[in-house]
Amino acid sequence: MFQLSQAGKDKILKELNRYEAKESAIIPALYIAQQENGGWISDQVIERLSEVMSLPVARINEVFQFYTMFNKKPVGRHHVQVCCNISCALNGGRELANQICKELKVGYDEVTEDGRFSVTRVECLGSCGTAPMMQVNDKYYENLTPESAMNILRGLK
Amino acid sequence: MSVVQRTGEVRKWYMLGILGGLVITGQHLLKNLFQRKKMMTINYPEEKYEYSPRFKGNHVLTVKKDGSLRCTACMLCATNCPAECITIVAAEHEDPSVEKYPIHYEIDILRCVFCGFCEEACPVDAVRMGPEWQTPGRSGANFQYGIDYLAYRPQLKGGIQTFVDDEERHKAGI
Amino acid sequence: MEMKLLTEHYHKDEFRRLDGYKKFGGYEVLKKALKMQPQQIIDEVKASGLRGRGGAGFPTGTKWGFLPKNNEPRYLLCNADEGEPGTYKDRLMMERAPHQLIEGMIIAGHATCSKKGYIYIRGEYNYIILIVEHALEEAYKAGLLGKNILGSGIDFDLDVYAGAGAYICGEETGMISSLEGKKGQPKLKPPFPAVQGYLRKPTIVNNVETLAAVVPILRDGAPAYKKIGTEKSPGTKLFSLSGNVVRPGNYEVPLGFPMKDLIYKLGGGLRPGRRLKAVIPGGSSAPVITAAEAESATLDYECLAQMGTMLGSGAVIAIDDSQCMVDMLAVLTHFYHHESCGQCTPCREGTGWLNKVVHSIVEGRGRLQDIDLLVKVADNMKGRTICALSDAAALPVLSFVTKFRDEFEFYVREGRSKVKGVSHAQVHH
Amino acid sequence: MPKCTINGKEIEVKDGTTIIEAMHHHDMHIAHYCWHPGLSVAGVCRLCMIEIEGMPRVQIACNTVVTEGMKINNTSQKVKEAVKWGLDFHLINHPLDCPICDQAGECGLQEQYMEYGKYDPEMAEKKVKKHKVVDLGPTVVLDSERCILCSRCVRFTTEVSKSNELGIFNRGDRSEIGTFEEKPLNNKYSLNTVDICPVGALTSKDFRFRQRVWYLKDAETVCNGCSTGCKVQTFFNKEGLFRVKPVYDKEVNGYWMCDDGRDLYKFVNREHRYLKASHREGSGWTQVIPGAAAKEAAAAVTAAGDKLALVLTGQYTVEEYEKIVSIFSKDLKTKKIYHWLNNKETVNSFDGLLIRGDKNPNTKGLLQTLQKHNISTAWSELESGLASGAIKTVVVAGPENHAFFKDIEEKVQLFNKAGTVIWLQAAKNPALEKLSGNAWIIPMKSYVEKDGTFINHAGQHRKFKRVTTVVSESLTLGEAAELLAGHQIMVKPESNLLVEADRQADKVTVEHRKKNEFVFKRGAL
Repeated sequence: MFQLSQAGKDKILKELNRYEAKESAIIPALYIAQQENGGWISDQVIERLSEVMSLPVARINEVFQFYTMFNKKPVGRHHVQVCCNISCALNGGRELANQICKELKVGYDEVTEDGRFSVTRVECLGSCGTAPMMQVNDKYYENLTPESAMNILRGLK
Repeated sequence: MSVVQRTGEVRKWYMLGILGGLVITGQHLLKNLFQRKKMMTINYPEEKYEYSPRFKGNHVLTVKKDGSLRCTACMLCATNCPAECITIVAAEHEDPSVEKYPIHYEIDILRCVFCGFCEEACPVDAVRMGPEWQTPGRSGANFQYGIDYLAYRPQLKGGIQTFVDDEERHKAGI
Repeated sequence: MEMKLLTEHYHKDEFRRLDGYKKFGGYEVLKKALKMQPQQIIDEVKASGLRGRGGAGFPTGTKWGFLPKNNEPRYLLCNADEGEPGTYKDRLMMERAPHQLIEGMIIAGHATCSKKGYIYIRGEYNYIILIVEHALEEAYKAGLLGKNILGSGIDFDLDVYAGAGAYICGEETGMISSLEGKKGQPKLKPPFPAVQGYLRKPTIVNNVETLAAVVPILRDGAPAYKKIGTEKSPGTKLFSLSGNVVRPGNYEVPLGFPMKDLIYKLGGGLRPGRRLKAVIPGGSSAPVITAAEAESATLDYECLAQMGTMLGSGAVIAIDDSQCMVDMLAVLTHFYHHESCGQCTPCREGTGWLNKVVHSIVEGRGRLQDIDLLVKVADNMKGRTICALSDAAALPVLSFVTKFRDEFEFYVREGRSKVKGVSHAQVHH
Repeated sequence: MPKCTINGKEIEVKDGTTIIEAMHHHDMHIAHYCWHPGLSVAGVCRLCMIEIEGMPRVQIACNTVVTEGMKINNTSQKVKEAVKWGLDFHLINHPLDCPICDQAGECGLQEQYMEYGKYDPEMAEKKVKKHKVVDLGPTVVLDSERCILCSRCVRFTTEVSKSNELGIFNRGDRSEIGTFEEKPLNNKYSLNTVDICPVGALTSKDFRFRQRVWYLKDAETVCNGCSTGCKVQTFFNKEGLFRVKPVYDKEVNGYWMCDDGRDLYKFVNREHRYLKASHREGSGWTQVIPGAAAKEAAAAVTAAGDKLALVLTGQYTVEEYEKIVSIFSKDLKTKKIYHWLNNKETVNSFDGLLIRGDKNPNTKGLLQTLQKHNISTAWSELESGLASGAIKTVVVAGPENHAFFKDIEEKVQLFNKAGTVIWLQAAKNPALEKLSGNAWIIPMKSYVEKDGTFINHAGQHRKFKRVTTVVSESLTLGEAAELLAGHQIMVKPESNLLVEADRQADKVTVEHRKKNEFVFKRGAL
């Protein structure tokens, strides 16, 4: 059963007063909840948020399902997102993604057995000049080759 | 059809016609007596005539691979039926991929005019008209064919499957 | 060559901080602007001919002039949801000079008489959000934001809002929806945001670069700004060069700059042994142009419009001759299919349809009539929806298919790429 | 008041009217799915395309306000092409399971396809798979594949019922309507979402799979569920009534009605009705034909003299009240006419939209009639009369819709004190078996079987026409009053089953014939 921590609740209440519209706090609140729930958002999280924010659960769920940065499934400790959009694709982004999957022995949108990694292909992350690139959790890694990418990933525990 | 009534003198020459008819009958009688193989008639009901498999006789409800009815109870056959001889009661199936199925499907075969519209209207090839045509029965109730008779009567040997496999089509997303 | 109006001090680390920014003349223009009347600023911006740098190229001064003349509270939103594939200029600007943006926003806020502004940054730019938030803190401490800015009696509050990963939030009404805490679905126009935007109040939405460009305009005056660039497209612009070039990066050049100079001189040309095949001149939504067209193209709104494409956000993507256009189109259709918000039917279903058809070609199941079908579907998606995403999805398809039809036909007939000689099915999952 | 020209016809409209509203008011046809006059504008189906002179691109009619001198056209080739493709985009991922879809026959997609269809399918790819048969709540089932995401139902729950259960989740062509697990679609107005769904995505659990719509005829009447008096449409055939839908009425119910009102067709059907009158004398019940029973009972009534009392519920029409009250007060000379009010506590409650606490459609009408005849009585008088023996014969016009009369059993015990009870009742109620002494139960006609007027809470006269005949031998309250007073009556030929087709000016039938030939053929009674 997911429960928001007191600090998280306080943060959400702060966000509720930060913007003119109460609903504006949904996205920040989802970020806070996602962090507390280990990188993804379950139905229970939505319910808790609905209680804390006193907003209809359908409105929160709508927002949650719409944005790609909220994970609908559990992710690894290091959520590897490889850009496969045009500039990266021109520089081998997709091959890089395939290579990472092969080396980590996972499929896309799956978590490795030890729970360390999950790999997903994403759309443009605004790093087109330094393609190919990947984002691990919040951090950008740019100008990658399959080897350098794997070196970085091996360094992450 | 109308009866031609001849008038005048010609009416008196009926005897000629009768005699001519008797000659033909006699010819057939003799032929049949001596050449039994060329006889036009058969000894029904001991012998039965083989109809073409496409003959539109009694209805058959086809079944899926697992033996359940193909019919989805869309009622298009009942809507299309000019004799209004089909009664269907639909119900919700537990399996959401089937969704709707008939719990009651009845054809009043005595009202049926064997036009084949039901067969044509059916979108899932669930009702067909088979080669059987003999419909003897002792009381009126015997002519209300229900699902048990239409789909699983002994002659059908566990039901007839059609060639279209809609489940595979469904999986393929067509 | 490069003309560094905005990016002059970007290479200096101290420029990111308030004291460093002030050292190079930062917030001097603000002091000047706060003494001006709002209408004066609007007139100045109008006179400079500044056009929106986000993609549509709408004249900024005119946009500000649309605000109704009443006392309703107004909002100034900065669109930093940089999602257009190929574009990464806003990221650079916020990373290197957050105070430039803040200064521009305060001036714009004064010009539009708004008391509250938001910077909507895409959620993926996590570290940028931290930089901007830090800069805002500095500005508040220095009295540059909040009540009574620098003793002028003008109030302006600025806040950051983080998006959460949706391309459509880069569309102004989509961004407003997102800021209101809804799904980022664009809103019907009319009413336009300038009349009823954020929380149904008059709202101005501008790109990061547009707002930052207000600073040099007021510093040097509109006539000086207008001298730069071409007559109809004055000023400088940041171009994000990416793709198969040796030195990709952001280059600030005056508008009207020849495209071939950008690619060959600034970008260092293509990799050895490669020839240019095509260029997408304004982010993935802009129709592609061939190498021959790119030779004569200049980077301004008019020339590119004449060529049937657009300047867009200024993301120049160079594609060399080792790339298969069918494969690239499949990347783009997948992107638009993934990003369609699902509101209007032609876009919701059309992007999916285009994606499926292109992928069936890539996987070798294509039929020759599919190529015409792509054109037909794309044609009927254009201009039929609330926002421009369906146009953005349709235009690349139309241009790729018409300009590189031989590659598509080859792929359909042979089941493999004309350029690479293999099927790309594996690369796409 | 700007003037505009639509398809060559000049029209003057109010300020701020959108083109689609203007066309709607002037009965001009325009294809649309997401626009609904009772909801906000969404502008997402992109089907209401129009061409405005001077504009290069086609525009949507639902979000374009009419301006002076606008020249609008929705019949040009350009518009038709746009609608054709718009419709095709709707259909490429639509499952086309019309045979098992309840909406078939009244489906927006089918109707528009007849006019704007491409008839040349080009979609050769796999369709998007979504959830089917999703249980949204106690009343509604969702089929996401059929959904065209017009968002009408979502807007209904946010704007009208304000219950916010529904949402559109995910994005792009993966979007689906849905509820959140813990909060199903469960409000008093949930079935309106089924009505406004232009396709078969939302289906009513009650009506699901029971009939194909082309087997049904429809006719308008007034809901007798509460004192709001919503204008409704009943759907029926020879087997009985199958569903009730709201009809637009500006003054009373707008476009909506409540879920309780939709259940009111049930007690009208034969299986819930008294088909024969029952008479109890001594121990057992005997079945009699209604008219004969009333004549028999007349002897008891006329003999009662001043020991006769009449109890009325607020569920009959004004005309019936007028008849029965005047007969009882003039011919039978009794002033003992009482009003049986079922729920005194909640009678004035109101939920803010439609549902009122007074569950009788015609309380006002009854009170007005009694006032007109100068009858003012209190319920306590009846009780004391029964106790003291001043009342020996009671005629009870029982509640038609007895779901809200929780106290029937109690009242039966009360009236049993009189010795002779003549209970006039349409729907079966087990409590009536407890009637003792000399008792008659005489079947009445229900509200769909008679013409009449209800006066609703606001004093509006809600006239309605007979819809159909379910129990042909049953009586109206007026007929029963005549017979009980010993008068002879002629049964009017209208209530004869055989001439059914002649009445109602065949308006419904002709409309149906235009819409679907099968209704004409099969729906005739």
